[in-house]
Amino acid sequence: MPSAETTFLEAIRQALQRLLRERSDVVMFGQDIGAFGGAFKVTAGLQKEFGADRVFDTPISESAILGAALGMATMGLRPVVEMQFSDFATTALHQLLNNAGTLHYRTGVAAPLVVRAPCGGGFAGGPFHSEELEAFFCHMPGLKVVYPAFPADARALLLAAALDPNPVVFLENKYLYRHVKEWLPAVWSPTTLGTARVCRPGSDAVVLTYGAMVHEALRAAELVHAEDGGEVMVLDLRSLKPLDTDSILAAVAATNRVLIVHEGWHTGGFGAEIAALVAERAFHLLDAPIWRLTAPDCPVPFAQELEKAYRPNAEKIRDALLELLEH
Amino acid sequence: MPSAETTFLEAIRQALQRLLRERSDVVMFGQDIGAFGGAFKVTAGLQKEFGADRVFDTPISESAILGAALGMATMGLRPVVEMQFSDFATTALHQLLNNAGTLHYRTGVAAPLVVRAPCGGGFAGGPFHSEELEAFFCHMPGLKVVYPAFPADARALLLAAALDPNPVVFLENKYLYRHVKEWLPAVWSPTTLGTARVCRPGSDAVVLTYGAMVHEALRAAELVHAEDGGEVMVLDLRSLKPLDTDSILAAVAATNRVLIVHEGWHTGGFGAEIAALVAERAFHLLDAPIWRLTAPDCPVPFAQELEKAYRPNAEKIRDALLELLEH
Amino acid sequence: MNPQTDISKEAALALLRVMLLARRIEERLIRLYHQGRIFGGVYCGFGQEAIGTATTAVSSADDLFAPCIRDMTVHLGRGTPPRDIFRQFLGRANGPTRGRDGNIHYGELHRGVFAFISHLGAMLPVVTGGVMARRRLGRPAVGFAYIGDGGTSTGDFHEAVNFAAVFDVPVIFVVENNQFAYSTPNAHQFRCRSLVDRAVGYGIQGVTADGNDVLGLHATVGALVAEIREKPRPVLLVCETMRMRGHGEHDDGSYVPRELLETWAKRCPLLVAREQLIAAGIATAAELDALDAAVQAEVNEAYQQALSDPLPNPATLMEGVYAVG
Amino acid sequence: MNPQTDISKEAALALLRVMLLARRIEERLIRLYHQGRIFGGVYCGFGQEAIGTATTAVSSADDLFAPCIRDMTVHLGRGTPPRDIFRQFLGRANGPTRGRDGNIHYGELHRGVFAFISHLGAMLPVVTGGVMARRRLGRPAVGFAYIGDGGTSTGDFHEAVNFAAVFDVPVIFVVENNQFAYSTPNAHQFRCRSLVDRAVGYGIQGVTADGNDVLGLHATVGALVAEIREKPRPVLLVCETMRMRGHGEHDDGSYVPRELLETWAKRCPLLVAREQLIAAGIATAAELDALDAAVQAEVNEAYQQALSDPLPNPATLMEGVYAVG
Ligand SMILES: Cc1ncc(C[n+]2csc(CCOP(=O)(O)OP(=O)(O)O)c2C)c(N)n1
Ligand SMILES: Cc1ncc(C[n+]2csc(CCOP(=O)(O)OP(=O)(O)O)c2C)c(N)n1
Ligand SMILES: [Mg+2]
Ligand SMILES: [Mg+2]
Repeated sequence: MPSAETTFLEAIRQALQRLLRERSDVVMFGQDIGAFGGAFKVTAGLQKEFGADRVFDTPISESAILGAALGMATMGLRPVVEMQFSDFATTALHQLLNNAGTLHYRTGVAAPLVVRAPCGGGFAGGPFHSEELEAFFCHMPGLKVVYPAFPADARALLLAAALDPNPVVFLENKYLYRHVKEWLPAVWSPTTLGTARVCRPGSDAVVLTYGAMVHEALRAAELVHAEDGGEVMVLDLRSLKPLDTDSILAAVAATNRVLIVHEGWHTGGFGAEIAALVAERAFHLLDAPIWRLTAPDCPVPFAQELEKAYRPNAEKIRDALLELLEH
Repeated sequence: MPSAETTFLEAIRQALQRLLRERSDVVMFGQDIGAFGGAFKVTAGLQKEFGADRVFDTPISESAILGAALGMATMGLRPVVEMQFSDFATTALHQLLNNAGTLHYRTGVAAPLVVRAPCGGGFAGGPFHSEELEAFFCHMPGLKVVYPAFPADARALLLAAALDPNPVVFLENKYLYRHVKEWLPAVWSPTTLGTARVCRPGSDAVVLTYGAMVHEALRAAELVHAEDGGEVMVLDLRSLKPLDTDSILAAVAATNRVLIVHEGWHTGGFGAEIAALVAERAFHLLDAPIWRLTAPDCPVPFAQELEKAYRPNAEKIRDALLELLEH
Repeated sequence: MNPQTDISKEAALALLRVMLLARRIEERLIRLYHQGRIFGGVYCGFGQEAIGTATTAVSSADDLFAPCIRDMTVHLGRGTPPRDIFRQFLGRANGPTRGRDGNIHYGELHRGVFAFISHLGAMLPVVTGGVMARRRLGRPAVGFAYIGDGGTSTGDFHEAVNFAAVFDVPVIFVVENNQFAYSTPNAHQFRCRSLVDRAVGYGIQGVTADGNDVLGLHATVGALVAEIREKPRPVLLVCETMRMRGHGEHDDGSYVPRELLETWAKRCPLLVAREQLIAAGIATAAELDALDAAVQAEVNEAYQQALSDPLPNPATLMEGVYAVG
Repeated sequence: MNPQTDISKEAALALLRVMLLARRIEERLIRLYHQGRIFGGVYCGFGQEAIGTATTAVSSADDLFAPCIRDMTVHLGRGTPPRDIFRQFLGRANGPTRGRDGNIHYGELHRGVFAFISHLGAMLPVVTGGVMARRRLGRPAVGFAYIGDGGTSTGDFHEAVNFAAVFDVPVIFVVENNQFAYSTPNAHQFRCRSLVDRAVGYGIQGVTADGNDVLGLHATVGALVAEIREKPRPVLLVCETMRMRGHGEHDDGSYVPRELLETWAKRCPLLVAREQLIAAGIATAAELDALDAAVQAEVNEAYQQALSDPLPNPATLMEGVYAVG
């Protein structure tokens, strides 16, 4: 029975639902995620189906949410908590960096918890509802960081994240929630964290990217192909920590030209880590400098005209690729 | 009248003292910085000299400290606040990222404030008193980040930081406080933020580094020279944001081999940004891959045996340089 | 003595005018939002207009304000023209944030108003520090920091109030208890009988007020401000009120019990003020209707003017990230 | 009825034993520190031994603890052997944190004790969540979360207490008011009369206790725990006490008024307990001296044994950053 296409948001909800159904150790909490279903309705219906003791609302206390999740995780539960917007996690990063991220190293106690963090811009959210904070999360020892781009991946990676014995930050690009759909199989299993995926083959250059920018890169690759026949590979990293270095290096070997694209700030963005990795491990394979196309170093602006200039998109990626292919 | 050598710590105190003397708009506050003189005694004597209304203690409330400093800065004062350890700033990064860092962009109001943050390890401080967080601070739009390695620079850069119209994070490597001394001139003026300094010339390779690692790199360069005659340049970045890209590119042009060294974590460390910059802008000048020598991705361990393995030092840098020179 | 109506006609009408302005502007914004002509969100202060109105009315030029989500009347009370508010919501290049930030995230420091950042509680220490600075510089400022019932659960709320208490900073922490934080009712946000019970834990005065009675608030807050301007110390002022729309215009607020809304609708601050003024013989119904009509016309004109204001030039994207000088 | 001395001889001696163990261990640690044989810091609980002792004594196997800086008696009360404490301070490979963390930053979860992280307040929500989880899993746990007077100024303190209150989590938030936070006295930390005044603002019970009277605490906390184990809800327990040494051993604490220390020295919890036990006829001076001698011998032996324990192998640096499985 082929089902209709499923949105990115609905795919995440399916993973949450499955977790609640199959694992009695899973609990979910956060601001307004209960009866209301969350600011984006990702948890819609879950409290009704599983009860208010498994899916519940909290006060506006990010540090308490993350700290309590850590405590629960050490006691045999698998909390999956939501930050209403990832931006607000910045009020409590010490709970992730210092408390959750170091626990196993210090004490040998595992902390299987997932922090779901809606992120990213493109919808006039302004400086405080659009941030891309993966660079912060990836710099924290002991955390894993997952950033899917497709519904099927989101569903399968969220399952894997929740079954992982470590704290995992699961980044949900809000732009994808309702913009991206695909047909999803009825039978599915977790995807191993730390595996990238070639979304489009190519031999002339590779775009290393993740999240919403995967879709922009795919469109850009089409544009490049239409314009001058170039074959651009698009590698969706899917998981940033662990990072699939093998796939990255293979992609560089196959293309010799690298463009890194992300929606976060330039300086110290996660793209810098990818570039540094390539510059260290695949230097001899490069025919051109490693380029990054990112948001500039400014707060995410509100007005559409400004945000359009701020955010990378297919056209900007195409332009960069055309130039890179000439290099 | 030639004075004795001055420690890094005392140099910072001189800058604070001069600021309080010459600028009635400067105020200082933080935990225990008043009569007690701060956890490291950097502010010793200042409350006595300038009074408790200019140098004062606060409750243990990092967010209130940073937020209040921002409010004061908008009203014509120049607050210079202390985080007792930079590690504790992680309880309130939203005040820097979202509030201080975006204020001028959003409203055109300047926020001249300095956050002094003692950082770094090497003295059995363990995971929560040794952190290197420059990668976080540098990723925040609207902030400047200064990280001196020598007493004279610390003194002159702190003056510049306090006179800058923007929020500046001033990182004080605790290892340097009492380990590093030099003769300081009686007459001195601010050093422009964003200027690196060649601490040692060389033509075979360059170490791009900052903070305590500058001293390790200098020793390593000596060791390399003694062992095989190689001439290694050491570039002290001094300011990470703004970053002196011209000096970095010139150093790469002069040496063609790059080793980046820092004490912070590897993945997404500030070294990645430097590597990415070089890989993009100086690719054609490179004779070898760009290497990073950093702390590994684990919490800063307490035991000396472990911390020694964790922290980069002159010997590890020498080994890396010898290998790089062969490449 | 009736402090509520112990007010000049002029002052009373000025209060009503600010509330009417806010209501009429928000009505327009709501329409624009549902017409798809405003991007991002629209968050309204329907039902809470009295609070910003009364608190700004008793303030002085040097005072500092940190308004929160629903405090358009703080901006209006401090003199922001309606046109600038439309510019802000429409993302115009000459609005208060020049299109760099949107909707409720604005403030004009030359009017003593800090621009709100979304992180609830984060502005509370900022206004506290601002007042400390002004006083050091010889200006006897008082601060007004607004926070929702939900916002009181943030660590920042606690740190800021304690900080102000320790340093005897004259800030009125105005808790607008509108019963809900997004979909979350008081019962899931705190367990104390009333948020005013927090005051004693900071060693400061706590005052509860009817947040929908602008004249009553005017009297209460006026007295408080006079006191703390002289004898500096913070106060926790809890205003009981009700959010009369969804959290934002994207939210129908259907989780709010209907009866609750109906009860509070009768306590609409505009209605309450109107009835008080008429009953006290301060103004006639006809006068108030005329005021409303004038306000409506002013709002219409401001909106039309804002429509002709320029959108930001994308080439200016990077301007102003850093201050220069 | 005298609740203080309404205790069996065995139980009373067990309390004294834990306090003596902590004191003798810390005395040794202090000497080691000043001999340069301990790297990093040493932070002592001199004068505060009664609090961890009494609270653990009334606890059950399932209960959870988040000790803070000066709570060695929590560890000892929950069964951590002295040898493991020396291993921790000496950074041995087989200590509680295997040399990965040092001094007071340890805890053994199989004894219900979370390892402290330095960020004050950060452990409070952790123990709250831990208790929620245990109770969900059918174990009637109660939590004990310790925090200093200074630590109450953190946002985390506020968020955690409010969170526990909203969810009726039975956690005793034990404020150890030892009058100073590093060099900062209460007067620069908060303005309330007593920190117990914070309780009402969370809608929870607040209790003040003499933090230096282990028998009194034992009775008070025993009753509290019994109550909240049955009828789950948090409690704020403020123990008045005094830090009898510097903040750490690097600090001579010379900013503390001498008379204050002298007054409190007479209220040393070991002394108080000794006098109470003798006065109530529960034990003789000779018995207590013998206990102390036995404790001292045990501590000496534990230290000697720990000296022979292995240092971490640098090759294991990266082991355990991630859990596998
Ligand atoms: C620190 C933080 N966490 C979460 C949010 C998301 N958020 C925005 S408004 C809101 C509810 C606010 O409720 P309240 O403080 O009562 O104000 P009201 O909307 O009722 O005026 C939430 C949870 C935020 N803005 N800041
Ligand atoms: C969030 C945070 N800020 C600052 C510090 C640095 N610090 C460590 S202990 C201390 C004083 C603690 O005082 P208190 O809570 O009263 O505990 P006590 O030392 O008196 O037992 C400070 C400021 C910290 N550990 N955590
Ligand atoms: Mg509310
Ligand atoms: Mg204390």
